[in-house]
Amino acid sequence: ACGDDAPGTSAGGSIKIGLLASLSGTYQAVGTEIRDGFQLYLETHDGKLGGRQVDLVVADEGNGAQTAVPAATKLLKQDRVSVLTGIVGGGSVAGVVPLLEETKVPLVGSNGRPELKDVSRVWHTSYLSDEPGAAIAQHVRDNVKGSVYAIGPDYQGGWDELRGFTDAFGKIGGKLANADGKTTFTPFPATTNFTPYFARIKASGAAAVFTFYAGSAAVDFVKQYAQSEIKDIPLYAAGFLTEGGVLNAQGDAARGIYSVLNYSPDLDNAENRAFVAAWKAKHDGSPTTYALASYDAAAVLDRAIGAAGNDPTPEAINTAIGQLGQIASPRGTWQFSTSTHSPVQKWYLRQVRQDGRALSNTVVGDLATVGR
Amino acid sequence: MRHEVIRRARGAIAALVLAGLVVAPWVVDDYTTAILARTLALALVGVSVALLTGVAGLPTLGQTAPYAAGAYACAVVGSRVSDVGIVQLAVAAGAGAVLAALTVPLVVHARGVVVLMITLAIGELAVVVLGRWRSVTGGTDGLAGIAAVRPFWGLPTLANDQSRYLYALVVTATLVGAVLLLLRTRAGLLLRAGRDDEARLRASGHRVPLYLSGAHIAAGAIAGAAGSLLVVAQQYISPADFGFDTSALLLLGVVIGGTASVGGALVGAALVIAARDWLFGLLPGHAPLVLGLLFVATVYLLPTGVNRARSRLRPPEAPSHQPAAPEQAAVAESHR
Amino acid sequence: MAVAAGTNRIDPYLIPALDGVAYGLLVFVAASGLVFCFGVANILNLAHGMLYAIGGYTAAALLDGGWASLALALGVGVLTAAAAGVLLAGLLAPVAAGNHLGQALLTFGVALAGGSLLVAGFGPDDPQVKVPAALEGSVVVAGHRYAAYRLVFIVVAAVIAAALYLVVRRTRAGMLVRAAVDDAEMVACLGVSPARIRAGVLAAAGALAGAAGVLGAPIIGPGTDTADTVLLLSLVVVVLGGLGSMGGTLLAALAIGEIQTLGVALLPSAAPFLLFAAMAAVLAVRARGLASRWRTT
Amino acid sequence: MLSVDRLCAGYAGGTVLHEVSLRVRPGSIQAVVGRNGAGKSTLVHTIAGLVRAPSGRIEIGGVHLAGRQPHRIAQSGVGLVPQGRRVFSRLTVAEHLHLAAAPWRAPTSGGEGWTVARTLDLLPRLAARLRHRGCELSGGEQQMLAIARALLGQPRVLLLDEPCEGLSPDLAARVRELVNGLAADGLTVLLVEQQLQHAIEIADRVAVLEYGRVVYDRPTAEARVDPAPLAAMLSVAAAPMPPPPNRSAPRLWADTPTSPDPSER
Amino acid sequence: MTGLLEAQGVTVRYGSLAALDSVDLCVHDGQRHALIGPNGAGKTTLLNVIGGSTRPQRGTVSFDGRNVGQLGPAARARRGINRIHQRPAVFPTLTATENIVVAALPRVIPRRRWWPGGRRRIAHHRAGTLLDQMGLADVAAVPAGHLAHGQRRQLEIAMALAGRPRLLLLDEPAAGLSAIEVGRLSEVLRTLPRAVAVLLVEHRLDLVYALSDTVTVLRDGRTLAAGTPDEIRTSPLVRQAYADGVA
Ligand SMILES: Nc1ncnc2c1ncn2[C@@H]1O[C@H](COP(=O)(O)OP(=O)(O)OP(=O)(O)O)[C@@H](O)[C@H]1O
Ligand SMILES: Nc1ncnc2c1ncn2[C@@H]1O[C@H](COP(=O)(O)OP(=O)(O)OP(=O)(O)O)[C@@H](O)[C@H]1O
Ligand SMILES: [Mg+2]
Ligand SMILES: [Mg+2]
Repeated sequence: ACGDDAPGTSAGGSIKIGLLASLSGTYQAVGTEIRDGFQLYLETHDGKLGGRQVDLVVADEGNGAQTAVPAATKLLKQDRVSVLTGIVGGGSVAGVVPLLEETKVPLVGSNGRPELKDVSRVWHTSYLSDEPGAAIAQHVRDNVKGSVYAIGPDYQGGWDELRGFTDAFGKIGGKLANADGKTTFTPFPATTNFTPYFARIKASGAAAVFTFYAGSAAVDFVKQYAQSEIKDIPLYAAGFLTEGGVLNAQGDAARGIYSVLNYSPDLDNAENRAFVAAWKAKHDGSPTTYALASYDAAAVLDRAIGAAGNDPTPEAINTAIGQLGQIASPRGTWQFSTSTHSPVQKWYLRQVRQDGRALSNTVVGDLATVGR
Repeated sequence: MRHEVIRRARGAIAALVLAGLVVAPWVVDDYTTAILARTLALALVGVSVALLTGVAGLPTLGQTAPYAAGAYACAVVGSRVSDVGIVQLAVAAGAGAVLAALTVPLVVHARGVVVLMITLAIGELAVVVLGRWRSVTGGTDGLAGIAAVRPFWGLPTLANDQSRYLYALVVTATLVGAVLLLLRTRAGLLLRAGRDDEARLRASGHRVPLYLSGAHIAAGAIAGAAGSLLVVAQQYISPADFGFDTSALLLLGVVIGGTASVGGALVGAALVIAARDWLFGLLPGHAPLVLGLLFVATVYLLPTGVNRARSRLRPPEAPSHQPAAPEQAAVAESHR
Repeated sequence: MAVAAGTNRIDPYLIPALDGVAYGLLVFVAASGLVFCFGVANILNLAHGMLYAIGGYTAAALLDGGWASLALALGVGVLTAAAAGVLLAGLLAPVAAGNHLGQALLTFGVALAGGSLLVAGFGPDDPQVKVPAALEGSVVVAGHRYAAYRLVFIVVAAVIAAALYLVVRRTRAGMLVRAAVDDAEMVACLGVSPARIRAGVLAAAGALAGAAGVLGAPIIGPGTDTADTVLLLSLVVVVLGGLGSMGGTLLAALAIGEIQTLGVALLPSAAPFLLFAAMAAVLAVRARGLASRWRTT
Repeated sequence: MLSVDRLCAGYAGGTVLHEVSLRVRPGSIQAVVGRNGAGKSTLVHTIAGLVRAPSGRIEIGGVHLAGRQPHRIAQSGVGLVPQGRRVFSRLTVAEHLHLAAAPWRAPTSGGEGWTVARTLDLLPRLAARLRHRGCELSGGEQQMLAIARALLGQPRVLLLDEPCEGLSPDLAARVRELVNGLAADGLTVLLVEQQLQHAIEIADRVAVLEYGRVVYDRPTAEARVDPAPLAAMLSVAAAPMPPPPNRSAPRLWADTPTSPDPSER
Repeated sequence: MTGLLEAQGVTVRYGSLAALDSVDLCVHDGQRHALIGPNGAGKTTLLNVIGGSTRPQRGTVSFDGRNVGQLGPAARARRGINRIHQRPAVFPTLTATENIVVAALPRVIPRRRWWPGGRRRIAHHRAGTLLDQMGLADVAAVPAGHLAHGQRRQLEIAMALAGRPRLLLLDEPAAGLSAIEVGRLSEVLRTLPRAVAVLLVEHRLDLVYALSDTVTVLRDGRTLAAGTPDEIRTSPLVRQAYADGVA
């Protein structure tokens, strides 16, 4: 009902950008990475995107939609930002989308990406949940002699991640070891004790395991796996199983795990060297894919706002994003898919190995380039 | 007479608040209006929680179940059958009532903290079902793109925050008024009596389980109606809206409002929920800390509301010759 | 292997069954603080999970894989958590004894605030917990490899259960605590300060939770939502166990352990429902039983 | 010994006691009678510290007690037998006794201290119920337990709020003898009693409380000589009063055949 | 003729202890039946069995010719068995008036069923008269939890009367009442309609002898004697029972 000035852009050629991420609760680790990634880009580009001073408004996504929606409402309806970015949970994104429709503001998400009917205003610099699995399927097929056991957490993310693998794996003639040929899903986040599942895996006689977990569940899974009777069965995972802080908590238990991801700190290209250097200058430890995605979101906005002309309205920015084409990034160049508005990018096979004192995810090979 | 004064003051405050709520959408910005609308829905659930916890003496963490039932029923009806608010409201209330009726056998015989745990289980199970019944609920990512409602046949749809808020306000006010009237009748008296001393109520010939079942179903209906308000206010619902933390916050809000008073519960629940939503936007990363400190503070600021020993989940053991209430008997068991 | 599994149906369920026992006992240990605080002394302490987390983070900070560090962590964890308990008792002073909802409000607030302070202090990532190497490995049970550390809890739980039972039933202190539940004023008229009793109770409960936190860290490790997980499990155990009966509580804990492991192994499709469905059913049936004993109309 | 001076007390609802003053000499029994709701229990509770006293003094052996915590007051030697028993429902009789027993507290009254054994052979019925929990006792048994609990605390001042309620006549008589004997041992007793006869039977002074005010406070000797005013005040038939108590030799264990017929007393 | 209430061979055991050992009791219409005995004799337990809150291991209870053994307290109350408890049981947060209204409601038949609040008005009227009778008029608006011990007992008696009982179970109604209130109580009991039968448990024997027409003496869960007040008063057996009750 109040001030109808053009949202976001204000006199001093500055632009208002809203960042929504879990800064408290279960996903705090990821949320902070996402915030830091975006801020790192701003700091390394003297606070400007597309030549405009950025006024970054941060809000807390909390544990999911029930807190994300009101926070997003504040960003969109009170602060009237002209772009929204961040958002950890797919559910949160789903909850925010109606608001985007209502306020006609684009979202450049840097993590969660649910199934969406209409993506006209939704862009993601991360990936579609089913892509990691699809990317690693061929490699597993080639290198595993025997059937593979698929297990994952029982929520949308888990379903998608594992569907990605099982579909692709099945297409190329791979066989699942699961009793009924269907993926085993464990209650999430309730499951803290995985040993009963390990017993089933043992019984199934699988030659390898493919899984996806993140956060505490990932720690529990890996530590218990290493102590269980199937500790010698090779473990393949969507990268998040050993990504970021969890790797430290897992310690030696994680040694040797294979994971597929769109990024690894030891990638050898100019952007990445710059990015990692800048990151290490500010934070201890290496950057994660979460931070990278957010960093790229900033990069995307940098170019889009620049291209949107001297009145970068939300609409203008949205159209500009659609015309960016190739984007150079620490993960290697990628571009937005025209159908899904998420990256068409290359995926890497990584293994947890000793690197100096610490363990780290070392790239051991390139996998397919995925994206529709 | 002191009580008289207090009652008058309460009445005046209530009137002021109501007036404030009516004019709110024209003085505050869209964000606040939207938040208020959403808060009204949750406050209405708070009322149903108070009805059970404070009046009937069945402390509950499970009102999110009928709340969810109402919300999803409303969403389904809204997208497949009718966009008329009254219809959706009726369906939602019905769904809530049915769910409550189904869970009656679980709760009527239990008391105190046992009810708390049973209802908690019911709530959690509801969330699990919502997450997995994807064909209807859209799974853990929830249902989006629900069509805007029109309050009544022939009226325009509620397109903006103001109208949605006013709709929520009218519905809430009506239902709360109905509850207040209900409590003035014999029903309210008997419920309070049952909470005081159930065995005595039986000894004078009352069918206590019957009353409790009635209260439980009524509360379910209210929660269901609140569910449809949430759909209107938020145009998106997901299992996360009905999780444990929601029911916990509602219960605490009701406690702050003074369990036995419906008005208090309304305000308490509204304050707690609003505080949470507001803090997550305002103090990214520190919301839980501040919220926690606020809770601690209220205990000291509202001694009358909170510190009444009445709201105990485990009443002192009855004297030898009154039959012990189930839970006390449970204690007795454990002490054999 | 598939054949082997085929020939022997029980075999794949052996480890889950054993693990159910170990896990159940771990849950009992984690809950013991609340068993005493709520079950026996009737003080509803929703900050129990936070007290446990204090222990957990202490372990993460101090453990370096040596036995000495384990002892040190245990000492520090117990003391800190006990101190936190006393602090809680101080905060609880204005809340009437037996006013559970008031207690819930305050302790939940403390839990929220304390929890986020812990995370702020130790960072959002789950820290690493290094137990002594001897416990790190795994032992072979009936031809299956099994995490050694989990077996430790069979001992710990037995000790705690016995100690609790003796203290509550046999000692004057235990009697005072129980008496204060019935009628705090009359306890005061016997010359004992109810406030003191309350402080003592919460200190003890804190100590138990702290110890559990340190010992449980390698399995239910410290993290952003450890507190909630532990609190929920503990509440379930305490209430299911019949509020304060040590035997009942142990049984409840074991039942939960088996449900979470053997139950999951037997019917995985029902896994997400098992725990709460079972709890609701048991509680409701028991309530109905008691109700019919004193005969509702 | 126990002196209450211009004591006012009450509840949120309003003041109940208005400037109540009493003075109880060591080794004497002060009876307090009055209609239901007159404020007798409130007086007892205020002395015990369970009800706050906004104004007035409460002294025991010259020590000012008003405003102290109940447990402090108890520690300074005040024992309470509350109205309505208030035994601990979850504790067994044995546990009650174990809890109440304070052997370390020197027997402050002249006689030997109270031990569990001594209380049990005073109230033999309890001995047969040691394993029962408080909530499993009959009304009278609970009353006995409440008395035993108070005695075991080795009190110097004993507050009895209708200690004979629910006791069979003979047992009631025995309890009165007991109280009489305790006074002989030097204990200071404040006895709230409904039946005037019984009060007079053992008390040295009797006070009448009416709407929270002391309207009568005289030695029982006077009442025996001329019961009329007292009887009128309580609107009971002025029955012949019992003889003065014989304090010299407490007849605690002398078995007195008493009959269930009061008209024979 | 058969009695209004017939209890036969009622046995209640708590572990080894027999609180009641095959006790028979018969109360006729309009009878004033007293139940006395030393402490722990089983009086209250017997009332509990009749009232339905304790289920006997053996024995039958029939009321008005029908076996009520399977019914709970509420059902029996609706059939006309009302009681007061040895320890006054009232609704602490309800005012004295409301307490009586609640107790009266189950047996109120409104003249015009469809009239809203009809029952309530009748019950209120009944409450007013009862409060006057029991001399509680000036605390009518006080929450029962704020009443003095004796006042609560009076209130519960009023509640029991409000339920229009056909059999009134009184567990030590005079305990803790001051002389005046005892007088008032006996007046109320004396003026009860003859249709109402009373089963009175009391230690104030003067009252028992004054009010009852039949007396049953219990001891250690057994019926020791039964008869008219005069027989009991002079029976040495009873005397002995009480004396032993002490030792
Ligand atoms: N907790 C309370 N809150 C408010 N008022 C109370 C409370 N307890 C007692 N009163 C009031 O104080 C007055 C005195 O009560 P008290 O119990 O002292 O009377 P009493 O002389 O002991 O009566 P009785 O002989 O029946 O025990 C009564 O009018 C009662 O209504
Ligand atoms: N729930 C119970 N568990 C165990 N024993 C009990 C229980 N209830 C009563 N008793 C025992 O049964 C006996 C009879 O109790 P009851 O209350 O009927 O006695 P009473 O005649 O009412 O005595 P009083 O005159 O003291 O009230 C008592 O010895 C008591 O200890
Ligand atoms: Mg009194
Ligand atoms: Mg009795």
